[in-house]
Amino acid sequence: MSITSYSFLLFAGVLFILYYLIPRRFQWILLLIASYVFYCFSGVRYLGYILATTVFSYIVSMKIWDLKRRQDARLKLKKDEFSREEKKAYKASVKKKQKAWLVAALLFNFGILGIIKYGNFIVSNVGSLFGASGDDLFFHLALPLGISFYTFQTMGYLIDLYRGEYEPERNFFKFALFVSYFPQLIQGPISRFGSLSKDLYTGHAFDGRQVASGLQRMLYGYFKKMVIADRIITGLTTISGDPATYSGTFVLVGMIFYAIDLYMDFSGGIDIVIGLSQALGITLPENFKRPYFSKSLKDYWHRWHISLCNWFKDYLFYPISTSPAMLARAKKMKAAGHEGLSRRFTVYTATMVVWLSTGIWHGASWNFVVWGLLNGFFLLLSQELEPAYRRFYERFPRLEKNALWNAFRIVRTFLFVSLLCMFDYYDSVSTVIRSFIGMFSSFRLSVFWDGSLLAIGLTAADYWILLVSLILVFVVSWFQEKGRSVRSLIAARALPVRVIAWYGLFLIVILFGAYGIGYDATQFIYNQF
Amino acid sequence: MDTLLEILNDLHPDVDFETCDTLIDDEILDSFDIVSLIAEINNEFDVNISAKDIIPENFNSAQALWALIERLEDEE
Amino acid sequence: MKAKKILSVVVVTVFVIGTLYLLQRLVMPKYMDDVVEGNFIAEYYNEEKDHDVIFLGDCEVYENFSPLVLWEEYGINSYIRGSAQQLVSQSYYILEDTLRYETPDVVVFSVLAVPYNEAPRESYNRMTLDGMRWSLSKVNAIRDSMTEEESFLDYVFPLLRYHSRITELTADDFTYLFHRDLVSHNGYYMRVDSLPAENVPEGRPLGDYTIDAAQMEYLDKIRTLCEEKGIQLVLVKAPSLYPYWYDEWDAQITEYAEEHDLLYVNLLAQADEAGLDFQTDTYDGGLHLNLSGAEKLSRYFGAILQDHCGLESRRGEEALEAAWQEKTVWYEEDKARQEAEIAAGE
Amino acid sequence: MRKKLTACAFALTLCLSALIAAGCGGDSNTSTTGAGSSETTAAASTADEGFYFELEGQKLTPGMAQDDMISAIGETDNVFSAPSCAGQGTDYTYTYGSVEIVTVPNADGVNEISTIALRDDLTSTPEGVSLYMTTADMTAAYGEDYTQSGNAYTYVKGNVKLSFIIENDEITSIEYSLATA
Repeated sequence: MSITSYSFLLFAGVLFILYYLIPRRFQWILLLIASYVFYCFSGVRYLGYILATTVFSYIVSMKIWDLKRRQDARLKLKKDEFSREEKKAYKASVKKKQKAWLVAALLFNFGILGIIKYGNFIVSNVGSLFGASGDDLFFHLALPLGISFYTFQTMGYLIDLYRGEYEPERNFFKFALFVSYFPQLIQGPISRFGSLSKDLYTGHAFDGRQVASGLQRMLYGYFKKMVIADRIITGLTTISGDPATYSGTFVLVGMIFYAIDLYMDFSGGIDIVIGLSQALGITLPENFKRPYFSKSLKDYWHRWHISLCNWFKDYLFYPISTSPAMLARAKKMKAAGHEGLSRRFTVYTATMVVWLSTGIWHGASWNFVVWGLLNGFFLLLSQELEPAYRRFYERFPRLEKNALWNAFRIVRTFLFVSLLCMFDYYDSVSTVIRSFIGMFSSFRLSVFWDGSLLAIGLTAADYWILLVSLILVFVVSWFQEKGRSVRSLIAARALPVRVIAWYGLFLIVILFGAYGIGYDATQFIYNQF
Repeated sequence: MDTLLEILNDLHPDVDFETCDTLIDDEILDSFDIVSLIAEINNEFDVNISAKDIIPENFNSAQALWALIERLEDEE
Repeated sequence: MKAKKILSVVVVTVFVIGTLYLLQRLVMPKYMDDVVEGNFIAEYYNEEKDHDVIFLGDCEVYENFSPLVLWEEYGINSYIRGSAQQLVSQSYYILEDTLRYETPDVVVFSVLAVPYNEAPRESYNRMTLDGMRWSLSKVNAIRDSMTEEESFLDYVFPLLRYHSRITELTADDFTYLFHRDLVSHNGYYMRVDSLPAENVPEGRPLGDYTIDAAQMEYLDKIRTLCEEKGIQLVLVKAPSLYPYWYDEWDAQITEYAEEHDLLYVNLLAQADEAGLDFQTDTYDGGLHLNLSGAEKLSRYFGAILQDHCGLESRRGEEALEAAWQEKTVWYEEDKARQEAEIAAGE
Repeated sequence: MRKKLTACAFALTLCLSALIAAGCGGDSNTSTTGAGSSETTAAASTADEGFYFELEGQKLTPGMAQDDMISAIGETDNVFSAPSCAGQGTDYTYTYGSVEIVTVPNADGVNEISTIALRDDLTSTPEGVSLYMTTADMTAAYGEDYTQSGNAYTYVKGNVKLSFIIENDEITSIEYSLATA
């Protein structure tokens, strides 16, 4: 069920009405049922995967908790008998058992994900390593909806539990809701149990302002997705589908269009998901903070797909970089006189592992591997250049506040990020490299006025609609960036203004949305992750 | 505490660590800084700050961080 | 205070519904300049509904029979409820729809679509279904003939289907916002140009000539409904050379007609008797008749209708005479206009 | 645990680096062979894709654009055009001697070949079957892997359907069409 389909709106509408009709203590049960109904729409045969993850993770969470409970009871009982050393040893032994369970869950959940998502990729590549032709080795498994999202969310929960951050959810069905809460299945965000659980399980009374605000957010999301992303994608597929014809300047156009499409599609979808949740009284974490206003790559990764980045930071980057083994090795290097190496060792290793994983998370292909590694590489490079930057700003102290300079940094970062996204846009690494070179070698400015742009499936009207819509999104983002909100500006106005503003946006979506027959129903780019 | 402040000042000479208590909230320390910091602390004080301790409350100010180090030393 | 609130809610609601309605009318195709066939189904509702004969079917009815000739020669007051690629199921529901307004003596159904069984196409569905007034028949017609990509909601709110036309509006869309000009002659689509039939391909052998059971079922539903209402059902095969009409199909239809005691007229087989000349009487090389062909055919078929169905001439009925007087004027006008266009073209 | 995790991470990195090396190697291999080889593979793959018919030494297959067909085998005088009702495109029937080719508009309004039919026994399929041969001739050329419905025997290869109609053990029709239609 696509998020822009009538059936999704009908589904959400029915859920919404029922949600506020039934007693509040049953609301979470309705959400659970709705989530599973939603899941069934994507294919009943996928139900097994999410159920397996839910059941096994539940068992592990109970085991980890049980071990902790017994440990506490025993420590209390033998408070006087245990020496400090004995206590420590006992605690360590319990921890070890907990760890065993956690590792089992890790292997199980990531195992499922790995086989389904990466099996094909690994088999074909290993095959080619041994000289097999590859074709006969392929096996195809369709991706269950949201598997990357729920697997990561569930694993985050188990790791937090292992770290003793909170008590587990003992009600299996409540836990199942945490795993399967349907708006998140579509494309995240990846929530943490601590913040989401309260909202999920406690009932919510109808709050007109929350609901209105949620619906407005959804509408804005539909605007971004249907008017901009789904429109621009026509031109995109033309360019990427035939890189030989659409080379040179078209590569630049495609690169920028793709960056726009990616953001509008993904963040628009997230707006819909967060808005729908808000209308149900549930707060989800923000996933974007106007990433294209970033002044550097590092800044960008603090603003794009935040929930995933945080996941990798909390559960991969820090554990690796602060592991005793890594620290010990760094120490040894320092003792041997390699001060610089010692300082870099932990950060570099962890960064590259994280970015390799982030790349792989995005998809089973070399494009993403290269994309991830390049991101890691450039992040580390700019880290190395940090002192140079600092000296630069010491020399030109006024530049840091200079609007023009900052605009340059923003544009530079945007172009750089768009460039990296080409690995996602084109189907193979070699095409990316070839297109990239062609962008400079056969650049023709005339493409912009000789009508070539009208040959990629977008009409003049499309370009006007895109231009106006992008200006609208830009203005809204600009206000947000300045800490203000267009929404509250509208809310402060008289009723006719409010009606015209929101109804106007609704009409824009209805009239200018690229939906229905004649437009291919496009799937979320992030759906299949 | 002085050693800690020294480490912090090495990292960001431009920040007044004695008074600042929004090191994380204001994004003064990023993840790279935190990891270098943990490595340095591990060197100087011989305590292991593990991933689960990396939460804003522990890293927002030098005092908080010092309290964490003392607590971890105590546990050792 | 409360009154003010209620007032503002009312005003906002009216404003929203009003603008949506206007926009919907604006973006819906007008079918005036070309593809006038899109207006046929809706035009019926403006008629005085007192017909003796109703024709049902696709272009094989609306391009081949002229109700004016039937009136002038035989005093038969008829109307063609035809539309482009009208599916058999759609014919059935249009019959249901028609029966909400009147009960004719005779229903003439063109059988080509029964064995031909073309896949539904969105553009044709729209032409046939958008023109229907809302009723249970329309709902069922939509549900039965929708393609997989279509959705029911798009019929309820055509704005959702046609929204993308907002960037392609023409003057016609504003001119015909609230009305349409008459385009048919009691459902007949007049063409005066001519193109001789040449190179018409023979039918290729088929693996299986059996008519699809689901198609026959709808034919049977049409028959049953007519029977219930005391309407005589007449089946016809129009004299179109293409698509090819297989003898095997003809045999099955003939058998069905005999079984249910219906009149089945294969006008293709009787084209010579009707005096049709495929060098001059068709405008598209043998697919459809032009005016000259349609008038010949109507004269021929009218006699059959009169003989077999015992229809009495209604010439002389004052109201009818007056109505047809008006229709004749428009008929001649249309004919003259088209002839002038052709002359100008040459 | 930490130690193990680190070790795992390293192992993972190593494995993946190896894979990258392997993958990139493979990649560069294909790219060095260049455009020449890719063309041959493209030709081979169309032949692989499904049945085709040969006329005047040119391959014709359902789904081919009408314009491509005409530029390949030339015009013919024997054309029948059948405009659909209400201006929804035109079907064309081209007759080239013993062969009848029908083109219909696709979703984008471009005419494509929908069927290729053999009208007499003066021509045969590339596999050597022509009208009025027997069932045995057909199976000898195409095997037993057909589906039967009524008198029609249908073979599917790639996206092309090849149908024979056999009456009294005599092939009366040979027709190529798209398997999806």
